[in-house]
Amino acid sequence: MKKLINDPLKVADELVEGLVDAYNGECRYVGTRSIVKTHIPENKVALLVGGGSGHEPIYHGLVGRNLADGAACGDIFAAPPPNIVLEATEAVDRGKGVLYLYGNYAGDVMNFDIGAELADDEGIEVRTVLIWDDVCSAPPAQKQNRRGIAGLVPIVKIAGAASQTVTTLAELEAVAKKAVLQTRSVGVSMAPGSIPATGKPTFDIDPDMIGLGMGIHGEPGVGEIPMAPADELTPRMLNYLFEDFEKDDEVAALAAGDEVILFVNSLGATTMMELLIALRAAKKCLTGKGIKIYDVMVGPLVTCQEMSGISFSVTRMDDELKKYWEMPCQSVCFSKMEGRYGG
Amino acid sequence: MKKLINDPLKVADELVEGLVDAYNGECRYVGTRSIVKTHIPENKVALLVGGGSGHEPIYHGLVGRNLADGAACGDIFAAPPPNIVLEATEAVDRGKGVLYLYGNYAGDVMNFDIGAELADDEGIEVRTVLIWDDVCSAPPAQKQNRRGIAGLVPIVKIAGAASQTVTTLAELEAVAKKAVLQTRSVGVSMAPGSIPATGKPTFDIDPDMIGLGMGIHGEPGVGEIPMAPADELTPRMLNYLFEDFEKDDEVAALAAGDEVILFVNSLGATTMMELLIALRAAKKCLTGKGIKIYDVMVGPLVTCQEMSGISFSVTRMDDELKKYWEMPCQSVCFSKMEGRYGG
Amino acid sequence: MAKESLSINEVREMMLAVADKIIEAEPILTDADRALGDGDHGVGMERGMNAVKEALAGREFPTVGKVFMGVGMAMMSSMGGASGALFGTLFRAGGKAIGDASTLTGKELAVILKEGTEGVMTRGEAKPGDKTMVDALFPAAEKAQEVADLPVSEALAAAAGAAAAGRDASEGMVATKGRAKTLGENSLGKPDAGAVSVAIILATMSDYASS
Amino acid sequence: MAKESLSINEVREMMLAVADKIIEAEPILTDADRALGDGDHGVGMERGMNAVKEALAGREFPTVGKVFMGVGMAMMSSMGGASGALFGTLFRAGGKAIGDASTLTGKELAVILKEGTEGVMTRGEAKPGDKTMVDALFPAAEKAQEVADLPVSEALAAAAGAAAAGRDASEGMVATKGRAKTLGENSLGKPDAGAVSVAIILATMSDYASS
Ligand SMILES: Nc1ncnc2c1ncn2[C@@H]1O[C@H](COP(=O)(O)OP(=O)(O)O)[C@@H](O)[C@H]1O
Ligand SMILES: Nc1ncnc2c1ncn2[C@@H]1O[C@H](COP(=O)(O)OP(=O)(O)O)[C@@H](O)[C@H]1O
Ligand SMILES: [Mg+2]
Ligand SMILES: [Mg+2]
Ligand SMILES: [Mg+2]
Ligand SMILES: [Mg+2]
Repeated sequence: MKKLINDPLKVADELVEGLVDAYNGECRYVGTRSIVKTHIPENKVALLVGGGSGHEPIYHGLVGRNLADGAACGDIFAAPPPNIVLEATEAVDRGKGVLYLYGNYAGDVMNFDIGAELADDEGIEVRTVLIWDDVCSAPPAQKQNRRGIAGLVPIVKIAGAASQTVTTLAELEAVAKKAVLQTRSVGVSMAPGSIPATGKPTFDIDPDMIGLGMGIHGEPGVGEIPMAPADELTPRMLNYLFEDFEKDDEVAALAAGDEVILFVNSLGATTMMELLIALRAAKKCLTGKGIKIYDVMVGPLVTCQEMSGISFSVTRMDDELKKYWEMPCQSVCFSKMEGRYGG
Repeated sequence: MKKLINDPLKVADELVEGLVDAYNGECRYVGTRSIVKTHIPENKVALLVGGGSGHEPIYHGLVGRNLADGAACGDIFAAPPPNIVLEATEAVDRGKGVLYLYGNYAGDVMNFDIGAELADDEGIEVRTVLIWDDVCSAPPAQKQNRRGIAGLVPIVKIAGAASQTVTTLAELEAVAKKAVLQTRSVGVSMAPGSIPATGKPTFDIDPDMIGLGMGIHGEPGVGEIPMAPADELTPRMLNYLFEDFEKDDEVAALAAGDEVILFVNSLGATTMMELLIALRAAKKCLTGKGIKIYDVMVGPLVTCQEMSGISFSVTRMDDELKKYWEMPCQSVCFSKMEGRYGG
Repeated sequence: MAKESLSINEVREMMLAVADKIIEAEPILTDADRALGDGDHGVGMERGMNAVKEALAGREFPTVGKVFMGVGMAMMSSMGGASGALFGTLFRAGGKAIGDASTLTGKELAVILKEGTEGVMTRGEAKPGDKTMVDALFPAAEKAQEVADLPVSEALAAAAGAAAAGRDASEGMVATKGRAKTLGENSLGKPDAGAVSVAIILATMSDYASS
Repeated sequence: MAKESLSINEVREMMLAVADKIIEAEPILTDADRALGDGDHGVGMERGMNAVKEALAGREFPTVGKVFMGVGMAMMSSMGGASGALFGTLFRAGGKAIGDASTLTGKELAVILKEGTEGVMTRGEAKPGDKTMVDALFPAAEKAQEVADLPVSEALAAAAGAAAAGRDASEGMVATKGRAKTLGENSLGKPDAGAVSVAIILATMSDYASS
């Protein structure tokens, strides 16, 4: 595995520096390892994201216009320590409080919670919304135990737009919670990524098998199955999403007439070609059920180094979520102008 | 190599179908294998891109708002045949002529030229601007022999914006030519991609060596060198760009005060982490010479399946090019709202 | 026993045999293009020859030229890439040049190869020595002129021999056209993929004609 | 010869020895976390222990508690991840609990492990049997209460023995916390990475105290 890096133990610091360079003046490096927007208006309710590095362009690439105000960046696959969370919190706070919005991993929860306690000591109000979209990591009744995977991107997009228009932290929290509740994801993995510092693959898998429901670090899902063609695997994967909406008492089943954002993500080495072929199969499957595709996202946005794998995320839209979805946004991770592609 | 596909011989057709699905109604599938915008205004000077598939999200992902009007899509790594070029040409033409803007490969030139001859038979005016940004593929005096690599993206972005405002094909041609003249790229490759139909790697390389100046299909560059750290390799690569601007009689040397778009591209498996680390090194190198980074692009936009490698592209801006750069654009490949990331 | 000429239907069958042979040779062509190009020549030729089979199978043609033009059209519109345009041009230009001939003799063969090769050279701007398919085509075309009066089976055998020699000679050339041109000296020692295809096509035509 | 107590400086030296030992064990910790987690535990602990070395080397501390709190702070602010928060809490809470003690005896050890383990369990919401570092910590803390009156070298040896047994017992547990929880039955047969770290830490402390 040839990696174009310098010191393997410094990749997280250097990549965040590079990210700030990519923002070319509109974000700055703050404290130990955070990235924060240069201009955050007074009185804005702040949105802070974050998590381990190594999943680029998330999480830190979600900082931007009508997106997150800042990101607390951990080392490779490691939650950011509390002091980093605190530094980022202080830098984004404009007196209206800060929403922490991040993926549900034990390490992140503990570190962000300690960070929130430290922020509280300084009089900064913090609320937390956890993202737990991976349906294969726990049954609907225990969804608060699930991992956060690719669904994070549409959720942060929506919350970022909302953070521009709401006037209180509670309102932002409510929008984020709604987006989380309506977002579900399912993934498969075909080959592992590696940790730059060790060069070791994050897991082992048979050359003919794929991990169904595997997490974005290679955490096991519902089991290994033989590699299958895209048109066979896609409906099988989507079925986990349909079943989950159906079995979860807190949300309605996905039904004809529903409108969804469909996000097809690559974990790294899986090519855009494959994403598009799978997208085609997913669209057939969804529209076959009368579900309308409101908008599409596709690309390697939530990655795990050179891990190979794909996930489907679905966010069910209502008028409020659509309003926030339609706001343009711009970041290294995801940009969107008003309207779509035509004109 | 596990690839999530169906029939390996049908990947090009299916990925273009998926691409049309990604455009969710704003592009349509035309003829044998083209993608064309659903709404192209009357009297618009048309911009057509295209080339072999397998490099997703380019070339076909560059169709969109203030970008290309259509793309003629070839099979994997194969130029589109003339009939496809003709079908796409007919579909984008609005009576003002069509600019063909694509990478300089023998196969593409021959097939697009035959397509242009067929279009001419039907009374459609076509002009062609070739992209030849890869400085390692021929000396400055023979730049028309060079390959087109990642520089294609900023060039098409600029031409796409111009195609919205110009009134004649000649004007569009002039803008595209200027963007080409000011754009230079240099790449390295660390590991090959593979052709889905054969499963075979496109080239072989020693585990400790990298191909300096290699093309996006693995065509040889200036030679193999030992793998090096990012901070060492980056200035070495950028030097090829500086030297090229200097040695080329048609353009001025890159000098302090010049403003450039810097584009750091991954050929596929090279992670965003690596791109950002290299970007950091590139920014240091450029600003060290007093060159101003006007804007930054970063990501896996010009790929060759799971090939590993990176390229730097530089486009020197002037007021005209800036005007087109600042126009927002939206496609599966590259989106940009007005302004940058702040606010 | 030397065959003086081939009928329209024999030409059609011969080209079907060529299609099968090229499809069979996909791995060889892939390897040749992997070494010097982007590795897709085998798949491209296979795709082209599948289109050729569809265009020729169970069809009737009014002239020999139309058979070759059908081959060219099928290749040109299915393959793409450098070789789609060039092999398409080769067979379209060659087929067109023999007008309404209803048999293939050594004379038609000479015209096809001459005009086809010229078409390829005009389109691709390659000359002999550039390490392209022209290095197999050009000597085959020259040889075909020399032996135009021989029975078609012998003419084909001679042309095929010249193409094979040309292919072998391409090993010693430095590429200046196509994707291999940036290899410089490193392109030495391997034959050009397109030249390998040309040699297989002519060898299969010759085999058909002499069996 | 049994050592009754350790001085502030000996505690500092002991924790420097721990740091070296954990850094040395990086591959073992990496492999343990690769099997059940995301494979970064070794690198994380190494990062934490490098920070510990920086925090302790050549410094003077007013109390034993401050040494442990320094260890905790260094780990918490350098490591991140679950283990950064938890090991940070372990040493911070443990160190804080012994007030201004100026030696480490079996009594202080018992307090440190009890309060530290409680802190870890509150923060991580894991109980014994969940297959986490708690499965090495909890029995070590219990054992330390029992042997609080013994010389510190013996108390540490006993606690280290309990931690090692706890680590071994974690092999037979099904994970319910941390990244390994989704493995279910598949988490059987391998020890928890954090428990491995705890066992190494206590073993190294014990080795230092009895040498
Ligand atoms: N300009 C040219 N003139 C003649 N032949 C060419 C030229 N460019 C390429 N070729 C031929 O095409 C072959 C490669 O074909 P193929 O791999 O199918 O197309 P591509 O180069 O587009 O991938 C080369 O081996 C060479 O024989
Ligand atoms: N909730 C928890 N309670 C106690 N220990 C935990 C908990 N979650 C994780 N751990 C411990 O942390 C270890 C993993 O640490 P590490 O790999 O450094 O962090 P991460 O899980 O964030 O990658 C596990 O082996 C386990 O011992
Ligand atoms: Mg981790
Ligand atoms: Mg090709
Ligand atoms: Mg080729
Ligand atoms: Mg871990």
